[in-house]
Amino acid sequence: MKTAVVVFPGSNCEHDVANALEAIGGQTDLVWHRETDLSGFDGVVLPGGFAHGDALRTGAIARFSPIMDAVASAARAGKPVLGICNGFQILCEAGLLPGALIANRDLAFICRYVDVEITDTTSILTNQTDRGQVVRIPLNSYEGNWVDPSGTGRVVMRYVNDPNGSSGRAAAVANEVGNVVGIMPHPERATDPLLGSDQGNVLLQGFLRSLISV
Amino acid sequence: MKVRVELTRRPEIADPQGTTIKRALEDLGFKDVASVRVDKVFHLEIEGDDPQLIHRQVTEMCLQLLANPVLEDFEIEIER
Amino acid sequence: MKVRVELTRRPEIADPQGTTIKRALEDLGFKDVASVRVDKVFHLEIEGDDPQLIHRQVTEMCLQLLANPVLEDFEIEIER
Amino acid sequence: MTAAPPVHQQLGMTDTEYDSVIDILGRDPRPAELAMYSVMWSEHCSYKSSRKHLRRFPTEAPWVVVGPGENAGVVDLGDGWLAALRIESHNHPSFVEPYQGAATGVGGILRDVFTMGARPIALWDQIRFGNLDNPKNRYLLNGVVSGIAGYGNAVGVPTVGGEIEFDRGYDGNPLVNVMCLGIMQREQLVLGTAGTPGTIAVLLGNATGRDGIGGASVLASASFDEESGAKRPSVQVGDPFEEKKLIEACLELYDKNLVVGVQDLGAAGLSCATSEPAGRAGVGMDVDLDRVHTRESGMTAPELLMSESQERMMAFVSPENVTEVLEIADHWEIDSAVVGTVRDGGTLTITHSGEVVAEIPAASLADNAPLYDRPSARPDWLDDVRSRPGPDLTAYEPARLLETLLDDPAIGSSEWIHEQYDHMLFLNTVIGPGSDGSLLRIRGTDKALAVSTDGNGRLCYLDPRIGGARLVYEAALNVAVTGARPLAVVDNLNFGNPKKPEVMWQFIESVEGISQACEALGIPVIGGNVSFYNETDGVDINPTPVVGVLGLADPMPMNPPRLSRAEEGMELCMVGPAPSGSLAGSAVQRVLGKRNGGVPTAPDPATAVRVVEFAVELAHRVAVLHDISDGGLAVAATEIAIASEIGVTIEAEHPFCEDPHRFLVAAHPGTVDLPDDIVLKVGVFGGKEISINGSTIPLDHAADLYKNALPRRMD
Ligand SMILES: Nc1ncnc2c1ncn2[C@@H]1O[C@H](COP(=O)(O)OP(=O)(O)O)[C@@H](O)[C@H]1O
Ligand SMILES: [Mg+2]
Repeated sequence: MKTAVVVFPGSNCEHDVANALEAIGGQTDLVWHRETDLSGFDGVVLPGGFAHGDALRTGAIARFSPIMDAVASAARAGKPVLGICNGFQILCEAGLLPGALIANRDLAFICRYVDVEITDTTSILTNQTDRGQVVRIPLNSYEGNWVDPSGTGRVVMRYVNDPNGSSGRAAAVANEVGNVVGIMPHPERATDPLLGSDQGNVLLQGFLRSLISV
Repeated sequence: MKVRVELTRRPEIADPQGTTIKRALEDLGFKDVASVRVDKVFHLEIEGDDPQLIHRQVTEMCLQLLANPVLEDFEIEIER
Repeated sequence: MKVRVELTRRPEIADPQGTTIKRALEDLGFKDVASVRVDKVFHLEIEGDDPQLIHRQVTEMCLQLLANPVLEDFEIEIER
Repeated sequence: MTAAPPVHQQLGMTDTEYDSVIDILGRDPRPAELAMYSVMWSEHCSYKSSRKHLRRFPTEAPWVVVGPGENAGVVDLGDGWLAALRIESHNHPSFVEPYQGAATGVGGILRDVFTMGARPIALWDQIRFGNLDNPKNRYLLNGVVSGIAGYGNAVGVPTVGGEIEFDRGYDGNPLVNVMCLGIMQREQLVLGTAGTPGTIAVLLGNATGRDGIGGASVLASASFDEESGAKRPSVQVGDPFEEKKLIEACLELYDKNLVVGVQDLGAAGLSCATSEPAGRAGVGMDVDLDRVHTRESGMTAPELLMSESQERMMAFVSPENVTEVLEIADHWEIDSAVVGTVRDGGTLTITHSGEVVAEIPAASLADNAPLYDRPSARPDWLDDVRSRPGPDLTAYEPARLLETLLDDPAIGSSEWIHEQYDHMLFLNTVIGPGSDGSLLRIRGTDKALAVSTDGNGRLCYLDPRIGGARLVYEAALNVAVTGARPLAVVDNLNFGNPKKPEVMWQFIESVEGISQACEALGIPVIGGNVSFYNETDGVDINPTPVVGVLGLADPMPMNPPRLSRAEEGMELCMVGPAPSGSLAGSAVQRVLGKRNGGVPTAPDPATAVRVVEFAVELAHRVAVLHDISDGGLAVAATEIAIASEIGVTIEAEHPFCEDPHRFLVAAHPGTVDLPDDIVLKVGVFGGKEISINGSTIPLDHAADLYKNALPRRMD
């Protein structure tokens, strides 16, 4: 069971995610965005960061990276595809998730712990949690404000207190099937009590679990 | 040729920047400001001299990359 | 009244965003793009109907808040 | 209609300096040559007014690998690990354009660190403004913080701490200093040398434009006045995305051992990046400016040589490795160009459109730089200032004073600032912003690095020597309370106009104070930066030296002390000398609207060293340690109470006194033995109130004031 962590120019959370997944028994490879084949992997993570410097719109340019066709077919094949922060933004730009992410309501970058409530346990991220369960994980974004005029997005996690104006207080969104999930806060940053919280592990465990079930 | 592309944010999409700037203007004493919207403009220089062709090209650029249909509409203006 | 204010970045000031977008357009096969610059436009709605007065007000807004004289010049257009 | 001054004067060069250029060359300089000398001999690049005095700093210790003079200082952490540290000021650019000024400051300090071979792992910001009731200062604070966030977050290096201060003196001249820490394996260390003849110079990164032309000599080395607007066109724009790619590309070059040396392009751009490495290696170089990739057309040789376009690096590569280096640049999607070849003999020969535009002794730009011993004199106003009586606090209720202090934007929580910074990336931040020093673990080892950066303009105004020394002790103690032993110091000396004897005196005294404290603690100065001409319309800022202290915890405490770990029933003890009651330069004096005055308490080196060592040792076995600084014991204890969400009852003399090298310990009675000659019991935790000598304030009210001190002024 192996997970591809895709690295775009400007990504910066790739090692943090990989380390966090490995620490709970996952196997990961970093895959450069110019690659075109993900067939050897059981799941994909698009990590946080500032792909292409967020020029134009977050994720707008990354979405055209050669690797993205492979990400799309992995998603179609029902493999788990997880976008964290910038990864979430890329998935929206790529049309693999509905909606888009715009600037935070208060136009300021937000880096702090937030309480997030599980609203749907059938996604690749939330399958190890209970409905209503609250986890404390760090938010770290400027464009974390999710808008979804289509109204088709499935909110699987929502902020207890709205930090950024995200519609429906959405913190994590899934496609209908639930195998593609974008989450704005960083589960990988809450994986060690020494750093403040390990409540992100239950989410990453959910992701690893879902690798097997497909 | 010089081409100007303006993206206009869809009315149903929130505009945090516009809202913030409106508030800031009010704080500065500009009380008559009813609304502020902030949009993006691209100035492109493109080789070639066939306006139709260039218009088609730029439309493509907008559909593919420059504009996000969820958020904004685009308007192309060939300047010369 | 509707007023549009367009900010244009001074030519000598670097525009990393424009450069990155140009690169991206080239990668997408749009090879004829010679240059890309990203600018900002504000659409303001302002109470009142005296164009001169409004023009003066908006100029003030630009000097005080909207424009950054260090990086950009501004152009005001009263739409109606 | 007066004739324009001669070019060398327009470039900020004195007639004597111009003459020595003629002596060196034996002829009149060509335009490009004059441009190079003018930037390299600017105050900013040549340290001509400060060099003589910086020699006073102690710079040696067995663990120093690279001392002052290189791009960053480097120390040995054991087991093959090295740490690189550097601090840099971007005061003037940040006044002209706060966002870009601060952003490019971050970009520059990062390059200083990864030029050494290290991966940058953390940033700190040291920022000072006039009071926030002035909208201009709110605009500057906003711009600077957004600029640091905008660049630091995007480049992917966490900003894990800093310091902020407000004083009318910074109204026309804010201070923006940024510090960067990097780590590396010993083999990765690279120096700024051009290597041996035949070595190829490869320019990596951004295209060169007219950014910051003359920036080095004009922006950073001339005072501000009404016309500073005229200097605006040379504002530089940062590109964190380019820098991120540059970092990854350079680190790969180091991993694969493909470079002989590296030099970043900062102030003085290509002039510096060619002449300095050549000078250091005692070689010459042929440089072809036509090879330089440019952003704008028609740039002249002087412009190309003076441009301060950001995110550029010069790599020196043996011929056989050039292809691979260019491939790696390609992989990371950055531009690269072979621009020069290292030659025998010391001559730097620069050609442009086939013509020789400069032919000069490479070393002369650095080695023959002017050296000034400017006159210094103790300010005649100092005695009056020092004889001002301190505030009489008997007239005030302690709790009311505490409220005023907690509501002060410099003392209240820095959340509004540091929550705009990614301070968690890389998952090393064990203790981040909001307490004392920051503590960063080094993965795959038991080690952790602690850093604190401190300054205090008001104290240094009253006594630059005592002030300078106290900064070092405070930063050392901030590091010690996390369990780390102080290892090394970097300094950033922000002062006024060095042509004024009082300013020179303040400078020399500060250097003396910093040096004495470093000697007492046995820690060397491994690098620094000097920023002069911080004056507006003839008014100088308070002398504001800033220090950063790096400490090593080996091993890191299993469960390091935290402000949030105080519990019901814990005793609060103060470690250090009993407070004298002096309020000279204190926060209380300031928030009461009293003029800065009095004689600050001098540190006691022997006690300071003992206190620091004791803190390091305690950090491995107690729940809470907190150093006492602005607002004294009262504020320090309240910060613990707020973080731990529990009340505290304080019974102590002089709760607002800020005497040096003192800290607080919270522990359950009888669980730790504390030597009673330097320990005083001052309180106990419990309840939901903060009570100082019988005067009380509800905890949640205190927390509210503390958390909103900045937001209520900024939002
Ligand atoms: N400008 C800033 N940016 C980031 N963190 C800051 C800033 N100012 C203060 N802090 C953080 O707030 C805490 C207290 O700062 P300071 O009052 O300088 O502490 P001390 O008085 O112990 O030196 C420190 O952890 C520091 O890192
Ligand atoms: Mg402290």
